[in-house]
Amino acid sequence: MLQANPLVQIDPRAVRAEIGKDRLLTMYRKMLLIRRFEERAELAYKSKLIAGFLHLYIGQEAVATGFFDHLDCSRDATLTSYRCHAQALLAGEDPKPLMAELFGKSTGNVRGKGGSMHFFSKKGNMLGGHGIVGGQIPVGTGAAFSAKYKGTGGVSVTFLGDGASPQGTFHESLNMASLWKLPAIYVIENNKYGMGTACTRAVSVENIAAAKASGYGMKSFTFDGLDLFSSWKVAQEVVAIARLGEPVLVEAKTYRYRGHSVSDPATYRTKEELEHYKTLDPIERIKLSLIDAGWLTEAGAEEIEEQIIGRIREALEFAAESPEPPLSDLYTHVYA
Amino acid sequence: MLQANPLVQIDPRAVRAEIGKDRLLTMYRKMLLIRRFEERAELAYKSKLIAGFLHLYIGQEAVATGFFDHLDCSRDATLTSYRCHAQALLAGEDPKPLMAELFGKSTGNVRGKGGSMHFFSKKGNMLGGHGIVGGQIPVGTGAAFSAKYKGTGGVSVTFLGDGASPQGTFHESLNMASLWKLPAIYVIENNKYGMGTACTRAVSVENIAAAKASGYGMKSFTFDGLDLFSSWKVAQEVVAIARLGEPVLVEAKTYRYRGHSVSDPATYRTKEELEHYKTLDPIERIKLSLIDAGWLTEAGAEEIEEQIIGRIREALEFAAESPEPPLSDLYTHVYA
Amino acid sequence: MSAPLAYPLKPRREIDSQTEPINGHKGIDLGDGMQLVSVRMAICQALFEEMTRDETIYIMGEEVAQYNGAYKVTKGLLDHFGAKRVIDSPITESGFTGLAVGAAMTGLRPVIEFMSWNFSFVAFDQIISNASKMNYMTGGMFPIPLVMRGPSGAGPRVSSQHSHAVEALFSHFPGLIVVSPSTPYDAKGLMKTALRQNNPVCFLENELVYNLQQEIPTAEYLVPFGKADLKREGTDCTIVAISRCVQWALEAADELAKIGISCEVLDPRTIKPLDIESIAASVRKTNRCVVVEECYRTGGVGAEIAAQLMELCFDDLDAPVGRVTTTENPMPYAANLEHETLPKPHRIIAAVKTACYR
Amino acid sequence: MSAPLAYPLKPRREIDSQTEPINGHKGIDLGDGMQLVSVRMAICQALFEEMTRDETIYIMGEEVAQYNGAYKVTKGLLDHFGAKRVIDSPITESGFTGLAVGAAMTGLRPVIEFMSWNFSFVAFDQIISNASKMNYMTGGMFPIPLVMRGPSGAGPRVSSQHSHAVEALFSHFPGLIVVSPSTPYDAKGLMKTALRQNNPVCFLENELVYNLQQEIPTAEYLVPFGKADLKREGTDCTIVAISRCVQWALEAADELAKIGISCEVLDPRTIKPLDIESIAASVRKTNRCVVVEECYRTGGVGAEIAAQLMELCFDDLDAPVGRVTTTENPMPYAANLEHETLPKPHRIIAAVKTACYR
Ligand SMILES: Cc1ncc(C[n+]2csc(CCOP(=O)(O)OP(=O)(O)O)c2C)c(N)n1
Ligand SMILES: Cc1ncc(C[n+]2csc(CCOP(=O)(O)OP(=O)(O)O)c2C)c(N)n1
Ligand SMILES: [Mg+2]
Ligand SMILES: [Mg+2]
Repeated sequence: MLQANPLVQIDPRAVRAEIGKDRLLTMYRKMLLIRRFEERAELAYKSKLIAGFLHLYIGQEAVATGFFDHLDCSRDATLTSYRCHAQALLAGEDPKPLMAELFGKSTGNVRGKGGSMHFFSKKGNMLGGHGIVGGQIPVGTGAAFSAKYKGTGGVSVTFLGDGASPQGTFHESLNMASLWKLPAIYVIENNKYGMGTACTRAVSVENIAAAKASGYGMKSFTFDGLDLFSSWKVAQEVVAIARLGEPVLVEAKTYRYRGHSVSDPATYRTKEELEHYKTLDPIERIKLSLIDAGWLTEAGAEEIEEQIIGRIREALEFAAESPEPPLSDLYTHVYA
Repeated sequence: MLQANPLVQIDPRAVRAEIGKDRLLTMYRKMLLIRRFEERAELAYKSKLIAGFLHLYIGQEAVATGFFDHLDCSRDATLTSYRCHAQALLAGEDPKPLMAELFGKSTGNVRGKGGSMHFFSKKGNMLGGHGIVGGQIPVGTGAAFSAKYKGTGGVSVTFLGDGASPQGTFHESLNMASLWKLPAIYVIENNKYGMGTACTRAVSVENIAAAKASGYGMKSFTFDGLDLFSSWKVAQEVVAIARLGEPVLVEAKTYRYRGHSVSDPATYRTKEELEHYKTLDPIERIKLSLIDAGWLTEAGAEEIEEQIIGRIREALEFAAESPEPPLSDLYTHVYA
Repeated sequence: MSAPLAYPLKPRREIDSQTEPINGHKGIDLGDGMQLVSVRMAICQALFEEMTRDETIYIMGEEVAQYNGAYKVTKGLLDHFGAKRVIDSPITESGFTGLAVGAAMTGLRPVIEFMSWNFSFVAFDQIISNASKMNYMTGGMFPIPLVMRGPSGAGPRVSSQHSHAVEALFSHFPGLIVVSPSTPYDAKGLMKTALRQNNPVCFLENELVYNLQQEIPTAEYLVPFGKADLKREGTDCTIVAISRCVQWALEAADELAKIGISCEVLDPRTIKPLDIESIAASVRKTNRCVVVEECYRTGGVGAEIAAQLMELCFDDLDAPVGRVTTTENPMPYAANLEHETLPKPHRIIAAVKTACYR
Repeated sequence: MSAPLAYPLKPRREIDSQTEPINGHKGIDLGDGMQLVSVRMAICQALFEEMTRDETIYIMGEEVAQYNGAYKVTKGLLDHFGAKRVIDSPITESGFTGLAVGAAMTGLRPVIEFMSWNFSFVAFDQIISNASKMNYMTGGMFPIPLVMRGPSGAGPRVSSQHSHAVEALFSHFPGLIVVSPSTPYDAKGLMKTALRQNNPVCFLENELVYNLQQEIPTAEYLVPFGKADLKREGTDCTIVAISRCVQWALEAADELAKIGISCEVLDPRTIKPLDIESIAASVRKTNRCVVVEECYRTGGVGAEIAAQLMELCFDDLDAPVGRVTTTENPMPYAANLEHETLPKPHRIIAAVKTACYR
């Protein structure tokens, strides 16, 4: 059992050894892919190639990455808010259609109909990409219900923000999951803010998962979401619990380096705060740990970087060259 | 401080002494008035003088009665679900317009526009009478917000059913009340069922208030709702807490003797269960306690009974003789 | 348009509480391949047949299982299909609607019951933002086969928070199908169609129609979406009536016949898709139209039909399209006020007379 | 109907991010009793003036205080009125809407901001079951002085869950007032009226109109509910346009003038109550009408106006009432698809031509 006081405490070296070289390198690549994908998307937004809302996951990559590593996307479902790029990539979607989606092209992940907030993956069981705060929580509960109904052994992992946790759907979902013993995992990604509102001004308790879980007779875990090892270790435990048919509530203490969306200057927080969290960059730390373990060299890191940049460049080209959807698409898919 | 384990424990004789003869007799009269009002309404319903839904509070009278005894209806607000007859009487409404409302007459409490589910009291600050399960909970929170905003020193007491507690509005309200330190009291009347669904099949924890309160950093109390002394004592404490600007969550373990509404045969529960709870009748127990204290004689009880029956009879006559609303009332009050 | 009056609404026998079968889905066998059922039984039968055929269908809602449904529409389903597939839910409409959306995205075909459609307002966001848009916003990746059902319209004397008819409300939103059956035959056939297609369906029943009885075939049949049904033939005025209002329209038509006004009564059966062609065809014959519905007047179904008829029958209409609706006030409790609020026969008669300049 | 073009929409100066005052409520003084304001500033000014006048007004919503509003409409209000009256709420629309209903019942006059009206769907039950019915179902005992405001209609490229125009949706329900201003002058005057009456008001702003600028009086004025405003005079066709669509209608009218079609542009300003008399008077002159709105077509405001015009102007209409609306699909993200979905000038021009048989 993990020790929690209030954060789950892990031994990074032991966890690193448990993960092993290949798996850790894979996760590192994935986090970097997410980061670079979003950084380039941000630039493309500023060049007006992308429009609407663009919410970046930069800084939070370790949370989803640690969880997805324990999931079997052929039967485990995932979903999240509008801050959804990472999940789609982790669920196995190629950067090309995702970038094309941001560009509003016919080759996009959802044919140019959703944009940044609505990434999905059919093959990877990633159920979105949801724009209404709290709206995805019962949907994720439904995926867990399905898994139990069909006896697939699958679980669902529903990600939500700290700001979403006061929303009624959260409470309704926890009650159903607990009542019916659904294999449902709820991960609160507490990045300290819901838009410009500090979590402490919106949620009346500090440790959300710890405080709420007992209200539903559920287990809870709280961890350092900037640390991939903690994320991975907690995910390992909670996925196992959920597979046995028990819902779990999890809180990741994390941070977003960007504003709420690309158009938010984030003047509600101090430079010092941001700088402090930047020293804890989840990707940088894993890189150092890989080097420390002798599993990666600076040159190797450079090579990975280039490969990833190459993939993103291809994605940008693909997106730029793809055609807009035909106007005939307007009415397709209104009904199935 | 009250001791709770899991129910608040009180010394009935001590509480009786604290309440005193006059106050206890007054509460006894009120409970009996509520009971007889509803029994006669039930008969009138069966004679088709009343229609629509009719949800009776019979069995639960001690809960609201104990609470109202500590309230100053000129500044303290109350509200509840459709099971609202008792609250309107306790807030000071006369049985006549209330019965006329049930009859759908122009002299009714709300001019024949609401019926059984929508009793209100302007002078008594009783804010309804709400038909949507959970719908009244934020409204009660608003009344507490008002009291604080205006600095009246008032509190709000929002009653809700066990079945309403999973509804999202409950959770949203508790968070706001706790965050903003509103003088709000929430009383869950756990009568073991939401319609035909046993509470255990709808709510994933047994002691709702105790389990949920800590999720909001709130105090909670659970008590025997069939016992007026417990109700009164808990109300005394929580009203004092709320007046100091802190929300409280309360659960009354109670029971309704009738079906969910007059048209529900209540086949989902056993005769034995019903009989058991009937031996704990809150009104009967207070009568015995009054007699035991020497504050009431059988003859005195008879006299009270007759007075109350008299008032109800007058109310029935008033209702029967009152005219239907004029058709011109159809469009009045659509807008203020 | 199907042939009128194929199955009479005045059946040879009457079902009452004595003769009503224990299992809600079983009709009373009349021989000749016919059975007698109420609307309630017809819906239950459709659920029963489709749940038997398709294991991915489950039904969830408040009181649907052990209590057999607040209005007994799901009677016997728990006994037959078990607690895995017939599930009592907590009173969290938003929660179980969203749960159904998630289940629909992952291979199930949920049926949810709103004990009354009034309570769907609590779940409004899940219906609009999630169910109605999912297929579109995923470019067809995640269709939502979901049936949301329950009574809509005013129950008897249940006043303002419990009396909404929601046809107009939900048909405003692309992505939703809106079904409003008025007879046992239609209710069964439409429900079966609903359970075999892949869109979110608002299946709007009516408490005061549940007991309406009809002789219907025992053999399987479906009723397609988007096909109006002729409930009565006539020549002077087309009455388009929805759900419970069909009975009121037929009553009004009987009365009007006595003063020489012959009314055609059309039941669109599905409000979205709406069979405006059949309505227009009838209006081209009668040159007059009155729409009768339980929605409010402003932005009701009648407004939409009037607007479309203006486009399709501009030169055929001899009078403005009449609209008989719930009056523009929340439903009051008093009996006389409720009576005036509803689109009852006396108001239909007056509107048809106006349309006929009589 | 007020005089057309009393205050030109092409002001003498332009406010930009440099010149925009720190306090959202302050206009740029132009002398002569006139000031230059944007729609955003006009609304803020109305809030500021009324909050100054009436201590029972508070404003609550997500980001309205410290962030000055997601769209900066409440800029400066926290600084001036303090945290007691300008309150950031958690993301619980149902909760704070219900809270406002309770506050309104107990002597306050709440203003709540939906960061976007799309999020009001989460609060739908509180708006419909509580706010809209309370005064009626209490026989007038508890009126609800409540202003619910925020942007409605499609933001730029924000796709399906964020792009609803809710005029038709909320005007369906008796008990609600629905306001849709299109200019700074109207926005200020209508907001002040909203804050002085005792009904729940859905005050529907539009993100893409917030920056529209106009010279308006510095002296206090109110704009009454239920009075349409003539935005352009014309003789051949009446265009009824709502909110953002007013600008598109004016653009279309300019184009149409070039081919000899003279359009009258009417802005109803409040959708409920609706000034159908002014619309009908205009149609009696032009004999043609096109309604332009951002709601969906089915059951949109256009349907209601068409149905009412049929009743009032049956013999005056030379063509069916045209409806230019958001097309019948959830809003797609792609730029070209979004463009086709919205009721933009090219579609208005086409509809007017059709109405004029050109
Ligand atoms: C119901 C609803 N209300 C408001 C919004 C506007 N909004 C979008 S994101 C957001 C903040 C959410 O914060 P949090 O849940 O902490 O997630 P984060 O953005 O930090 O990942 C708000 C208020 C919305 N999309 N839906
Ligand atoms: C949102 C909503 N859903 C469903 C209903 C139907 N309904 C009315 S009362 C009730 C049960 C409520 O139970 P509980 O909260 O325990 O209160 P009690 O009746 O026991 O006092 C239900 C399901 C409703 N009125 N509103
Ligand atoms: Mg956050
Ligand atoms: Mg109960």
